[in-house]
Formats: sequence, C-alpha cells, structure tokens
Amino acid sequence: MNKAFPILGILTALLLSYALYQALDVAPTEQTMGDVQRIFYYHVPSAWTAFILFTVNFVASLVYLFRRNPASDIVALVSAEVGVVFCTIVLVTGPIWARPVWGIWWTWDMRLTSTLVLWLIYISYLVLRRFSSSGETPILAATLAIFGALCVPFVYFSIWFFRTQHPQPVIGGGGSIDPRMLHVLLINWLAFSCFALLICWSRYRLEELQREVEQAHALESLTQSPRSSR
Amino acid sequence: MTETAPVITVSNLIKQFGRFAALRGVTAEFSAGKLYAILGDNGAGKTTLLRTLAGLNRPTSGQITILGAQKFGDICHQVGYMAHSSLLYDEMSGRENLDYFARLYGISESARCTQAIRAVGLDPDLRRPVGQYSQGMRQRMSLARALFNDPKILLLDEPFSNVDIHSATGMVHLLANIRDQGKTIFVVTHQASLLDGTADEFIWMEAGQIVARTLDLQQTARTT
Amino acid sequence: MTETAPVITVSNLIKQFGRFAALRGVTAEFSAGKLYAILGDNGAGKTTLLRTLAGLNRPTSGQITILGAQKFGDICHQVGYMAHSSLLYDEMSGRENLDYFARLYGISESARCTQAIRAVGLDPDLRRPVGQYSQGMRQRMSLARALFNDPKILLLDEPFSNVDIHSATGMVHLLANIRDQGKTIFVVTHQASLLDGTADEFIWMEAGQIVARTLDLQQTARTT
Amino acid sequence: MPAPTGIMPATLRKDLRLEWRSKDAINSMLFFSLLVVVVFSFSFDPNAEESRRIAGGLIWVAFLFAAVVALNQTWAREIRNQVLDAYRVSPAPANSLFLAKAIGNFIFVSVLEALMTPLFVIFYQLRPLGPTWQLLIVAALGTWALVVNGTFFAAMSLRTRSREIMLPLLLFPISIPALLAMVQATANVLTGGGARVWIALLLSYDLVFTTACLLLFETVLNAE
Amino acid sequence: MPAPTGIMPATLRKDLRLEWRSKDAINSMLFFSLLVVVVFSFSFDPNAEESRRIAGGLIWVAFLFAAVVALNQTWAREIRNQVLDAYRVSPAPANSLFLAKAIGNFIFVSVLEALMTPLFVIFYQLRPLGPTWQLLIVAALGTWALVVNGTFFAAMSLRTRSREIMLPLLLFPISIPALLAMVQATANVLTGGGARVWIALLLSYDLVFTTACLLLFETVLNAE
Ligand code: HEM
Ligand SMILES: Nc1ncnc2c1ncn2[C@@H]1O[C@H](COP(=O)(O)OP(=O)(O)OP(=O)(O)O)[C@@H](O)[C@H]1O
Ligand SMILES: Nc1ncnc2c1ncn2[C@@H]1O[C@H](COP(=O)(O)OP(=O)(O)OP(=O)(O)O)[C@@H](O)[C@H]1O
Ligand SMILES: [Mg+2]
Ligand SMILES: [Mg+2]
Repeated sequence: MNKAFPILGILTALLLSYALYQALDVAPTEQTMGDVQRIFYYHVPSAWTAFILFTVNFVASLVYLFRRNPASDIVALVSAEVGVVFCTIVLVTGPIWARPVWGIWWTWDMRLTSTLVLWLIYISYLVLRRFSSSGETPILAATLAIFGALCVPFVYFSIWFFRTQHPQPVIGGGGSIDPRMLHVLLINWLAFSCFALLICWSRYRLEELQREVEQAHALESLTQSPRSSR
Repeated sequence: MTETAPVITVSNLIKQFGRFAALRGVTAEFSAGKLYAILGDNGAGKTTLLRTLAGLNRPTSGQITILGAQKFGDICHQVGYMAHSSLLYDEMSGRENLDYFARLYGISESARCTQAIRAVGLDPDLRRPVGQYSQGMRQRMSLARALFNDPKILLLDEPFSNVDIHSATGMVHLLANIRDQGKTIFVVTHQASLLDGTADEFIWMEAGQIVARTLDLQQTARTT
Repeated sequence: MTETAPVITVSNLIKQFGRFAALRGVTAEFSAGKLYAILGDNGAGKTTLLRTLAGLNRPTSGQITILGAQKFGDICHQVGYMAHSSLLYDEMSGRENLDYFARLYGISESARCTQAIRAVGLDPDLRRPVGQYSQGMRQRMSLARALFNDPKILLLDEPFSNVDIHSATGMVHLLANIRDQGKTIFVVTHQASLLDGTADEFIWMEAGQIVARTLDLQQTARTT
Repeated sequence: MPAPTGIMPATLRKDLRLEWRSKDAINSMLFFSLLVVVVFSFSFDPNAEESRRIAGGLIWVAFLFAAVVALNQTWAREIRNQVLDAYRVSPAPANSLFLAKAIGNFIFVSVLEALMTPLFVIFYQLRPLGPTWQLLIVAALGTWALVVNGTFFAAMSLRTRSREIMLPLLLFPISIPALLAMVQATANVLTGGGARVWIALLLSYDLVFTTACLLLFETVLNAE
Repeated sequence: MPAPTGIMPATLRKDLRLEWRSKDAINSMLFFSLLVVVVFSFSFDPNAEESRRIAGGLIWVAFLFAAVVALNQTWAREIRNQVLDAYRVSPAPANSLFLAKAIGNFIFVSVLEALMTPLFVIFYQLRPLGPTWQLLIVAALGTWALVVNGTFFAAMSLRTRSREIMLPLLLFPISIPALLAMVQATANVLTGGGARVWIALLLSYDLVFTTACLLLFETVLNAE
C-alpha cells in the first residue's frame, strides 16, 4: 500500500489531466452538436466505469456468501459506493447534455431509464447497509446485491420492449465514430478507471481501519475489569 | 455414578454486540442428565449464553459442540428453548399455538400437546387467546412450548418469573422428573432457592464469564 | 399507631372481560403509609386489580375512591404505576425516557430523574438505548419511571421478576424507605419472601377475590 | 393538576427525535419519494397535456400512500412496550398526545411533499397555469386533512375493542370529500383555473374534523 | 430430521387464521385501494379510450401499494413476541415459512384484486378489446412477482431500523421491470393488443426471482 498508492495517485493525476487536454483540445468538434458534445468524454467513461464497479460488487457479494470473509464484504461495499458516484455522474452529465441537444432534461428513453433503475437499485443497497440493525448486515447486503444484479437483464428487456413501440428519441442513427474521438474516449476511460481504482483503494483502507478500531474497542472491553464495564 | 461424556462443550466463547462484549471467553463442559442452574447479576450474559447455545446468536469466536454436532441445525429438534418473551401468537389459543409448533417439529399426534399443557398445569381446553392470559399463564404456556417435543436439552430463560410459588414448585418437580429421564436442563433464574436441592450444579456468571461452578447453593464460592 | 383514614377504598369491585369475571367483588380499605404485598396464584386477578386502581381498566361495577377522589384523572399525578411491560421507548436511553415522562407530569428539573435512576441502582449516564438493556436493567428502569414523580401511591406489578437477588433486596430497602415517608405502596409479587418483615400486610387473592389479609407471611390464613 | 403546558411540544420533540434516530431519515425519505415518482412515471407514461389533468390525482395518491406508511409507523412505537399505558396513567391530557402525533405526521408528510413535488414537476413537465400560491394553501390544508383523520383512525385501530368499527367502510366515506377537494383544487390550478371554492371547502373540513377529533380522542384513548 | 411435509400448509393455515381473526392486512389494503379508485375517478372524467390507456397503470400502482401495506402487517405478527425465534430454533426449513408467507400474501392480494377489479371496471367503464384470458394470466403472474419479492424483502426489513419504510425502499427498484410488464400488458389487452411478450417476461421474472428467494431465504432468516 504505502509505496504503490502514491505512485498510482500521481499516475492518475497525470492521466486525468492528459485526458482533459485531449478531450477539450485535441478531439475534433462534432458537427451538429458543437462543443457540448465534449461532455461525451466524461459521460461515457463514467458509465462504463460504473458498470464495471457494479459487476465487481456482484462478484464480491457472491464470494462473500460462500466464503464469509470480511475482505470481500468490504470490496462489495466500496465498489457499490464508488459505482453509485460514477453512475450519478452519468445521470448528471446526461441531462446537462440533453438540455441543449434535445431541448428537454429527461425523457423515458431506454438507456436513460435503465441507468436510472440501476442507480436506484444500488442506492437501495447502500440504504440497507446504513439502516440495518442486524449484527450480520453484510449477509443481508450481499443477498440484496445478488437480487439487484439479477434484476439488471430484466430492466433492459422490459424497457426495450416498452420503447420499441414508440420512436426512439433524437439520438438514434449514430453508426460509426471518428477514430480520433474513439482514441480520446479510450484515454479518458483509462484515466477514469485509474481514478476509480484509486478511490476504491483508499476507501477500502479506511473501512478496514474502521473495523480494526471497532475490534480494538471490543477487545478492550474484553480485558477491562469486568465490573466497571456494565 | 459414572462420568458421562459431555453433551455440550463450549470453548472460549466470545460474543460481541458492536463494541460491547457480552460473553468474554466462556469455556465449559456440561454432561447429560443434569440440571444446571445458571445464576448471576443482571447483564451478566446469561441470556446471551442461552441464545448462543440455541443457535439464535452466532458467536463472534469460539466453539460450541452440542450432542456431538457443531452445527445447531443438525440437532435442533432435540433442543427446547424458552425465552423471556413468550414466543407465542397472541391471537391464538394456547392449544392452537402448540398444535402449530408441533407441526414444525413434524409431530402430528395432538396428544403430545395436550400432555405438555397439562404438565405445566394449564387447561388444554382453554379457548381464550394467549394475548388475554395472565402473565404467569403465558409463562407456563411458553414452557409447554419448549417441552412438547420431548427434547434432550432444555434451555430455559427465567421460567419461574411471574409464576406463582405453587406452580413454580410444581415446575421444579417437573424439571426434576425430566432430568431423571436423562435430559439435560439449563435454567437461568434469579430465584435460585427454588432449585436448591434439585439442581445438580450451580453456575455463577459475571460480566460475560463463568466465575464459579458449585454443587450446592450455600457453597457460594463467589469471587466478588 | 393511630388508625389513619383510608387512602383507597374499594367496594364490591367487579371486572368482567366478556363472559369471564377477573374480579368478582373486591371490597377493601387501604391506609396511608403502608406497604401492601398482594399475593396469589396466576390468574387470580392481581394485575387486573392494579390496572383498575390505576384507571387503565374501567370496572364493570363497584366503586373506587382514591385519595378522596372518585375519578382517577383527578389524582393521577399522585400515583406511580409499574407494569409487566417496561412502558419505556426501546429506542431512547433510560435518561431520555425519564426526561420525557417527567414533562408529562409537568416536572422540569432533571435532577429528579437522575435521582430516580440512581435510586434503582442504574447509571444515569448510560447512553445505550433501553432496547439493548438486559431484562433486569429494563425492569429497574421501569421502576425508576414509576418513582420519579414522587407519588403518594405506588402500584407495582411484579417489580422483582427478572431482577437479581442483590438488586431485589436493594429495591425492597428502597420501597421500605419510601413507605416510611408516608407513601402507600402495593406490590404484586410471587417472591413474597423478599417482603417478609418489610410489608405491613399481605393480601391474598384467589379467583378474583381477596380471600385473606394477614400481617405476616407465616400466618398464612389461606382458606384453600 | 400540574400545568400541562409544554407536553405537546415535548411529545412532538420526542417523536421527531425517535424518527431522527434512524439517522438518515431525510435521505431515506428523499429516496422514498423518488421511488414513488419513478414508479408512477413508469405506470403512466407522462405526456404533457394529458398528464396535467391527472397529475392532481397522482400527486395526492402518492402522498396518501406516504401518509399511510408514516401513520402506521408512529403509532406502532407507542404500543411496543405498552408505552401508551404510561401516557394514560399520567396527568397529561389526551389531546396533547393527539396534537403532537398529528403535527409530527404533518411535518413528516410535508417534508415528503416538499421533496416529491419538484420531482413530479420535472418528470411530468408540469407548469401550473393558474395561481401557484393557491397550490401551497391547498397542500397545507389537504395534508392536514389527511393527517388529522389518519392519526385519529390509526389510534382507533390500536385499541382492540374499537377495531371492529374502524372498518375501512367507515373511515372511507369520511375521507372522500377532502380528497376530492384536494384533487380538484390541484387539477384546477394546474390547468389554469382558480381553486377558491375548494380551498374554502378544505378549510371548513379541516376545522370540523380537527374539532371532532379533539373532542373524541380522549374517549378513544381511554377505551380499554 | 423429521419429515418436513405439511409445514408449509400448516404455516399457511395459521397465517390465514390469524388474518381472519384480526383482519389487519385486508382492512388496510381495502381502505387504501378504495380511496385510490375513487380519487382517480374524480380526478379525470374517464372517457373510454383515454381511461383504457391509463387504467393499467392505475390498477397496478394501487395493488403495489396495497401489497406493501399488507406485507408489513403479516410480518409484524411474527416479531410481536419474537415468535420468529421459535421458528428459527425449530427444525422446520426456512423455505416452508417463506412459501407459506408468499402464498398467504398472494391470497390476500388476490382477494383484494378480485374485490377491486369490478369497481375499476365500473368506475372507468372498461371493456377489454383484446383477449381477456390473457389478463387473468397477467394478474396471476404479476401478483406473484410483487408478492414473492415483497415477502423476501419484508423479512429483510425486519432486521432494520424503521422497518415500515424500508420495505418500499428495497422492493420498488427491483420490482420496476415486473411493474412495467404488468402495466404494459394490461394496457395492451385493454386497448386491443396482445400481451404474449410481456407474459413471457413476467414468467421468466417469476421463475428467476422465486428461485433466488428460495435459495437465499434461509441465509436471511438466520442472520442475527
Ligand atoms: C439524460 C440522461 C442520460 C443518461 C442517464 C445516459 C446514460 C448513458 C449510458 C448508461 C451510457 C453507456 C451505455 C452504453 O455504452 O451502452 C451512455 C452512452 C452514451 N450516451 Fe448517454 N445518457 C444520457 C443522455 C445522453 C445525451 C443527451 C446524449 C447525446 C445526445 C447521450 C449520448 C450518449 C452517447 C453518444 C453514448 C455512447 C454510446 C455508445 O458508445 O454506445 N447521452 N449514456
Ligand atoms: N442486542 C444487543 N445489543 C447490544 N447489547 C446487548 C444486546 N443484547 C444484550 N446486550 C448486552 O449484553 C449484556 C448481557 O445481556 P444479557 O441479556 O445476556 O444479560 P442477562 O445475564 O440475561 O441479564 P438479566 O438477568 O437482566 O436478564 C448486557 O449488558 C446487555 O446490555
Ligand atoms: N384483556 C383480557 N381479556 C380477557 N381475559 C383477561 C384479560 N386480561 C386478563 N384476563 C383474565 O383475567 C384473569 C386474571 O388475570 P390477571 O392478569 O389479573 O392475573 P394475575 O393475578 O395478574 O396473574 P399473574 O400472576 O399470572 O400475572 C386471567 O384468567 C386472565 O386470563
Ligand atoms: Mg436475561
Ligand atoms: Mg399479573
């Protein structure tokens, strides 16, 4: 941790600023949408990062249910938290983009809707963790995570069927992408992934320390003179 | 008397609730066919110990072996548990309650339930719902619920509280009988004198630990 | 000792629950500054009597006069009542509970609450919510709730159940002190021996009636 | 009798504190309202001109649901350890309890409304064509109407004896005029009309039923 | 281990009996959904073709909310005297409890639907233009979808603070696909289309989540 962490930190900072430069300056301006389109380089990488983190959450929860090891519980918690943050970025950048381009903040398009539902599911996961009074919150949370993951395909299908009956909103039609744009997009994605990893790592450490503190308190009450602890 | 193999072995049992340790390293062996009285001040951890034995609390660390099994699920039909709360549905009569719980244990003869209700001194035909019982009647019905499946191990959390003195003495006789059939009984109580002469061993708890085990009540080898 | 005027007069009190009569004509007088122990088998109607005195049950027929008033509402601030259940909010600490109930009685000095908690042997600064107390700690906090408004009449329903023996003895001393300040105390209990020597009178109930009143425990003039 | 001033605020504060204890109360309410709005949008496929007509109904049904959840929760707390009995034996007037509960629920539901309304506006692209300030009045009066009757009947349904008469068939006709007025008023304002008549109706409804509740609550609370 | 046959039916029978005695769940569901029907019928003059479009959403939202209220009630019963602990110490498999609860709730919600649907039809002058039998399938599958997840999450929310509000928080996000399918299928059939795709979707949703619930329920029930 001690050595690798600052290195990753610096690397991420460099990558992020390079990606910013690429996105704002190097990438070509889109013809119809103009400069607003550059939000694309934040919008899409955030979405991908969020999806990856949610997958991590699912896997970690499964592992926890079988192994009951605290480490995978912490991984699940952390990936859900950071995933929700990135998903929020998608949900914020999307409408910011939509307003000038489509003229409305929100529409019940398939992709928007499914992202929203995904976000709701993982928020409810975090809410459960916060509100649980059980001594075994991790188990409950892991179960919910599995339900959430199972739900994702249904969300996609249902919204797909739902919306095929109505014309797709404005975006449609965008077949191929300018290779330079793709290049910038990938760089941004790499930067975002590093950034996410960085946050997850430090959050993981924090959670681990917090649990150690709890443990130490309990140990203290174990060794304390028994009378006074009542 | 020959020394029997222990039915319950507990080693270094620790149970934490968040930052608070309610059991702080309990190690003990209990043998079959004995009646153990568990005594101790309020908050000593008696209920927590019983709940942990009954598989309702998962120990933070430490080992429990009951009837040779490590997993409570394997032997749960041989354990009877009675708690502070009645564990009964207030809206049903005592009889209906027992009939339902009997099904959970795969028992279908209702004679067993009738017998258990009689044993604790209640009327099996009482139609009133349990919610309208007096406190002591509820307590007795709750004991009947723990007894009816004829368990090898009985875990009783303050069975005598709120029970009148006659019935309590009756209960003690009942428990002594059951013990004499080779069952192991744990009774948490604050009315130790009721068990004087009946209990085989008194177990004194304090602040999450067993501080003494004595063979009779007078010999209070308490360390405080 | 001069005969004091009765603080409570009960005449021909009947309480029916549907078809079942829990109190079947209770007639009695109780004088100030005494500690009455109410004894009797389960289902004898002790709780019902106490709840009726506390204004929680409306008598089917019969008369109750407490402190000269016919309506409980007029003197309710001079009565303390402790029930089987804790009558406390599980989510708040004991201190917060008492502070709230003090407001209901128009008491704003929190010193009274601190004092009551100390009196029952608990720590007023305990921050844990009552829901996490052990059974006996809850029972004591519940007694504190009945005491804090310094009532003239105390109605206690099984205050010693689930309380460890040290604390129970402590509680008895406390009650004796309060009695000596001229308060009237009713204690329903099944652990009569705890009150032996302390209670001024033992009142034996059976099947909804007072069957005997004796001055000490040995003199069990029971008719059964 | 002690001065009952401050009982209502104290009770209200206690309720809010208990609510707040479940720490992120506001967060969870925000999330709850978001979910309700989203569920509605999925079910109704909002498009501007049609949705403006039904939005009045939608919004109030959502609030009604929130209110039902809230009401159940706040009363459940009071019967957990029979705390209500503690209130009943205290000199505190029944109406203080009623008002505190009603106001507490009013605050709770109002917060939800404040959170949900912007969401509705965004998702349904609502823009009131009529006078917006009237909507605020309608919301306040309407919420009070929901809450005051809801609190009363929730309390009634706690007391077993009165449960039978609490059949929805009784509560139902009583609530209809208020709901009708709220819905119509909201729809009118959204589609460009005024809502003075409805406001007047709501106001008188509130007055009548608040008075009725205050007069009758004591009876309900003290029913056995 | 004893044969676990008959545990599920016994538990189901017990639940139905309790509900029959108290009528908690059905009363509150009925009340809520009656209000919803009336509120909506006031909030827009239903004219055939428009109401047909909107009725699908309306009906299912009403049922979803009613189900949430019912689910909270049926589980509340299990924790009243910690009866759930009695289930946990018994050898009865967790899934029997789950299935019994789910089927019980399915019955409650179906009864509600059977009562409410005629009202909807009358108030909104509905006449399905598509194949009516598909509606029955949609209703059955859809109700099961709501109830199976609802039962699971209600059991989970027992372990949380402020459990009443927790249930919708957990249930709604995961139910969105099912809800969407129900609403769309109903609307399609009403307006003259078919609903095969949606039925297939609902069927697979039901299968996947029933399996998941059965696999995971034991873990949730036995978590402390
Ligand atoms: C309003 C809220 C919005 C949300 C929640 C949202 C969500 C998403 C998500 C989740 C993705 C990644 C999915 C995937 O790669 O398959 C995505 C990709 C994308 N979004 Fe959005 N979006 C929003 C608005 C917009 C707007 C207004 C535009 C532009 C007009 C837009 C353009 C794109 C493009 C071009 C992609 C990449 C598509 C691809 O690579 O397949 N989004 N969006
Ligand atoms: N769920 C819980 N969360 C936090 N602390 C708890 C919990 N359950 C018990 N405790 C604490 O653990 C300690 C032991 O409690 P326990 O109920 O085992 O005591 P006990 O010996 O049964 O006492 P009593 O004789 O009063 O019933 C107490 O200090 C209690 O406050
Ligand atoms: N609400 C009620 N409805 C019907 N019957 C009741 C109700 N409350 C009490 N009873 C009955 O009245 C009788 C007396 O009950 P009570 O609770 O007064 O007994 P008790 O003397 O306090 O007994 P215990 O020592 O067991 O607490 C019992 O038979 C009981 O079943
Ligand atoms: Mg205990
Ligand atoms: Mg009693």
